[in-house]
Amino acid sequence: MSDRPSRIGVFVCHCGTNIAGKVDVEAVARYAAELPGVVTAETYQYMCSDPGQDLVKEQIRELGLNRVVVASCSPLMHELTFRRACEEAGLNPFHFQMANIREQVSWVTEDPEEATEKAKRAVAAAVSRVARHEPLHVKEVPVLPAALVVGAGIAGIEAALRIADSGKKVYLVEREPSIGGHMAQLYKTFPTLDCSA
Amino acid sequence: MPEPKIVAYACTYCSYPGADLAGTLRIQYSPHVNIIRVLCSGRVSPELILRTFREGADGVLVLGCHYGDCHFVSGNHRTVKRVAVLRRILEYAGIEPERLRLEWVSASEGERFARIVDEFTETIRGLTPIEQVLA
Amino acid sequence: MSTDILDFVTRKVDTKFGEEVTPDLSVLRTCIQCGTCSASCPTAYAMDYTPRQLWKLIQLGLKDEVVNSRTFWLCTTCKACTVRCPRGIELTQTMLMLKEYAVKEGLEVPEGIGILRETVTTKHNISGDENESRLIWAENLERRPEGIEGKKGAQVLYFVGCVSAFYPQAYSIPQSLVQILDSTGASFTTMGGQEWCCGYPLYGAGMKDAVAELAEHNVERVQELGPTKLVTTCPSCYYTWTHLYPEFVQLPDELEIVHATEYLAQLLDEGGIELGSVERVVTYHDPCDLGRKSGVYDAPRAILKSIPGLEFREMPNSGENAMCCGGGGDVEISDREVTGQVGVLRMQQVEETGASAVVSACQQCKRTLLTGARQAKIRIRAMDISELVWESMRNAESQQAGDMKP
Amino acid sequence: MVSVGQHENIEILSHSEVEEVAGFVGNFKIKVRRKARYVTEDLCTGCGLCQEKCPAKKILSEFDAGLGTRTAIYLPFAQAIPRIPVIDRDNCRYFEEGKCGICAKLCPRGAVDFEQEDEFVELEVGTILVTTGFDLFDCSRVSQYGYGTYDNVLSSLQLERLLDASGPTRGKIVTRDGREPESIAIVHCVGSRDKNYNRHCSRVCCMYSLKLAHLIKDATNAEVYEFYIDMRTGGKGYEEFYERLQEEGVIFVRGRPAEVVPHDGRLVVKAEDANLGRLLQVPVDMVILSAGLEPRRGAQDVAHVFGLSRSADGFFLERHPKLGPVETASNGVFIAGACQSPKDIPDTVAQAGAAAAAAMVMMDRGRVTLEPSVAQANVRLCSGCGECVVACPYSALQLVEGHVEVDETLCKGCGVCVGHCRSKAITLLHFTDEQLLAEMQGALRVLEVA
Repeated sequence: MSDRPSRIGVFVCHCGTNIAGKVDVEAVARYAAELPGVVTAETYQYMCSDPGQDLVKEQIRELGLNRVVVASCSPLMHELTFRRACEEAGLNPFHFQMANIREQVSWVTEDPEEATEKAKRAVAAAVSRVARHEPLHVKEVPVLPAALVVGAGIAGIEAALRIADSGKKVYLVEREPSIGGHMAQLYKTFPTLDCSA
Repeated sequence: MPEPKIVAYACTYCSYPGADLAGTLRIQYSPHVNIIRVLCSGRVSPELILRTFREGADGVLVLGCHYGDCHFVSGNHRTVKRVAVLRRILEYAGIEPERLRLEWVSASEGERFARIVDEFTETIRGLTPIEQVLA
Repeated sequence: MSTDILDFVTRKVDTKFGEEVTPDLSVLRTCIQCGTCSASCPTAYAMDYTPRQLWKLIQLGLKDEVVNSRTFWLCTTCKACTVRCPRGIELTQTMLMLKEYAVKEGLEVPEGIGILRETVTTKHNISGDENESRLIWAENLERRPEGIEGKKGAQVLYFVGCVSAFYPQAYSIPQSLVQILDSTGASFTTMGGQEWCCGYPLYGAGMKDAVAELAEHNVERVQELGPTKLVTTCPSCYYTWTHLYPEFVQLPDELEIVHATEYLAQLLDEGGIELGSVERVVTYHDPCDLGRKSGVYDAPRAILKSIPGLEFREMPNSGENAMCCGGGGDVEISDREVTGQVGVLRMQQVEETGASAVVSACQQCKRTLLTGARQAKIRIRAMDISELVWESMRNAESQQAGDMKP
Repeated sequence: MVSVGQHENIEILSHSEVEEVAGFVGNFKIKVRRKARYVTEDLCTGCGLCQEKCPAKKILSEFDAGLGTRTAIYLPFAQAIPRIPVIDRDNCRYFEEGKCGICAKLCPRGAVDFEQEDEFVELEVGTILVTTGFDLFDCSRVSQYGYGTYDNVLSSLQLERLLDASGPTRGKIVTRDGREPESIAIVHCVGSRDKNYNRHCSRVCCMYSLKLAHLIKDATNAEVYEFYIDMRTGGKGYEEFYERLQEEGVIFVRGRPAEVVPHDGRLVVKAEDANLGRLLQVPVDMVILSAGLEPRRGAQDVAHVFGLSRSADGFFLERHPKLGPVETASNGVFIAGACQSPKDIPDTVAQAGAAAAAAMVMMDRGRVTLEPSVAQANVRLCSGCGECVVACPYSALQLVEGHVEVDETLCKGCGVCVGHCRSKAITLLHFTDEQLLAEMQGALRVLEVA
């Protein structure tokens, strides 16, 4: 647990009209500003864009934020983007939390008011959680310079050749007695109408 | 009657992307569900579920990968047993067991995710708000 | 016509009609106009719009074209289109709903269809004969089985059906089955004059609402008699009892409903009947109501394969791909000529197998195919599987008698 | 193909299957089953003598799609790589009857070894590429087209084999009784775009059907009919090729055939020409069914071994359709080709290149970061019950002196142990009880505010 009190910044993304077309992002930001520990809450057109990320970094530095919440798309899409931004501004990347108000709110909710309420809940959840985030450090592991390619049809052969050409070891595993896959059975192939083997 | 409060714990490799897909496909569903991401449905401890009810959730959904499809091999097998036992405990405590539901949603099942949420919301609407039950 | 087109261009598509005439308009909207339905349809050649075109008209909300078309009145409800539709559209059901719509809205319907309701609801059968004379076929039996009519407590109730009861061409079907039942010592009976039309012809003519009364009557009679098994030789009666009645009435829990082919196949399996040699080459025509619509394909084939001396040859169009005889869906009432022509086509397919007889498991198929054979001057017998089984059983008897002689 | 066989950095393990994948991105440990070939690879020179003398000659050749025959000890096809035959146990007289063994007697190198057993090899790799391809739809499932019933109803793959100069007819298109067909129908969308089989469009059939029509025109004087629902020719030069086929005189019918029936020694294709609204019965000598592509049988098992998900159509699921088309939910495992979705050769090659590049980026960097969310045990709280040890799917936990210990290199952070621990002795970093409770409370409290 961090010993300093939380100074949380909330950044609500319009995503063009993807979010703002349904969710009242300004209302969400005003609401977020009132949540415990929140120092600032702002909205921006495209939070994932360079100026959007710059805004986050700037606020971290200027306001001394120690926690960041971005309310935008799915974390599966941009969590890494914003973790990196936090890190660049000197914050531990795990002092960040994302609220998914696009895939799980604006795109799936008919009524704008209900969508706005749901977005507020998502932001409140993220704010509440991020206050309890602890600094973590990613582990790095070495990557062996060898690849396993499973299936030696067109795709497997092509991928194996490319990787092997770059000087790495490739194990090409094929279930059948010969490589070639379906391709070997084809006579002439489109569009060049030449033989396939 | 106030709108139902529902919390869905969704695993990160199947159900959470399944919920995202519902969005990508623009499938509209009931807005009363709050999705919380966990790495695997096996992470959802009995205590977490009970606490969720105590904090005022009218219903709890636990969403994981289909059998055999669990990214964490057999994490979801554990969840099945746990939820079954918990439902019995809930019933014993005078809380309708249908407030807790375990469902499998894969990353490609956006439609299924939305349908489950809608159905579950309807079920919960038919029950007394949990605050009155626990009061 | 051209003004219609202009009208359509400026008009918003009215989906109300489409919603009323198909089980799920959103599914019908997924039609990709591939024409599999039309090419699968035995009567499409006689339709003004092919089935495929009809779906497009419904999609566009062009109600007048649809309801004034004779397409759906020529649907034999054989379901070939539905099982093959790549989009899984309930096409046969839509055809039926179009008939229902036309009847309900009081639109012009083919002449015979108008009379049908009157006949069935007042006379309780499709022929208009006195219902009391339902067992007329039993009069020619060598021995009229005891308790053939209304015997309480009989285990098996044979539901004869209108066509077998009133159309001489089909008399031999109930005659055969009753003699089979009698010779196996089964405890059986019929409802006699108390049997009412099952209601299928009304259902097929868009008057599903009128089926309820018939269903209630027939089920009440069943409850009075208390059988555990109801056997039909008519696949349409079978379909109606198994698929439609549950919508209207509560069937007795203990009642098992089987088609004669299933009953006979089971008897054979249990060694309950002995078959004698029938030296003949036959093919089998799957009735639509028994095959595609009820999923009974194996029982009749199992019977045919167990008759000694019989050579069974499949037609290319068999099983799920069987072609309708043309006699379904009340098309015979709407346009007798179309039924006749389809019957001829089917008999030509029979002829290509080199069989000397076509066996079916439906009195209507038998009638249609017989008529087709006559029209096309094809010298091939059309017979019901019950008749063939009875023939085979008698042969067994006489062969045994022959063996006994010194 | 040849360059693969000769590449110094590629080791081909044919007739082999991956049984187990352990470890994690950067350092996967792979267990491969090398199925017994009954021919010692190091000794065989590929001379082919064994194959020549094998007495079992009537086995239908898989490579020729059942149109040709092969022996029991066989090379799948002339250019096979590796050029080492394999014995098909189920059809070999030695295995069936315990005698014969002619191949073993004749082999100048003594390479035939009936005693050979499956072997296992262990590999260590940094990345994995799954390129397991597709299965061709089994046309006999669409019974109304008569594949498997009528001699001259062939699958598209069978026609490929007929066309091949080294195929069963030496490149001649002939009916089963040896006649040159006067007319041929090609039926599109067999097993594709059909709720009864596969809903998806197989994407390659329109173009390969056009190609086949062209090759038929080249090789015969036959009239060619193409029955299609929609002609899908998206791609560079594809529409132009369609136009060329139209010019060549192929007859295009927009209508999906209802059935194929024999008549007068020929086959009749029944369809509605949907443009005309007219019912057609086209007599032909040969029907070619353009079979669709479907997920491989066993795709479920492959998915399980490599930790992949599958989309509703059964093909492997990419991490994101636009942003991660070759990545998967499993870090370090990539997919390419028709195992991801049906695609043609140019697209397959492109995707394979992309997957190779993605894997190479990882290997070139030489390091990969892992999420720090792993389990941590609190020795003081642990009761030593061992429930978590049993529950852990990765064997990352063990009891040491009555207390649980976490091996962080094995832990993948699923948190099953946390869900299982009754004494709250295990914490999952970044998904702690406190954090999840706080998130849940945040989500619920607001409801009251609102």
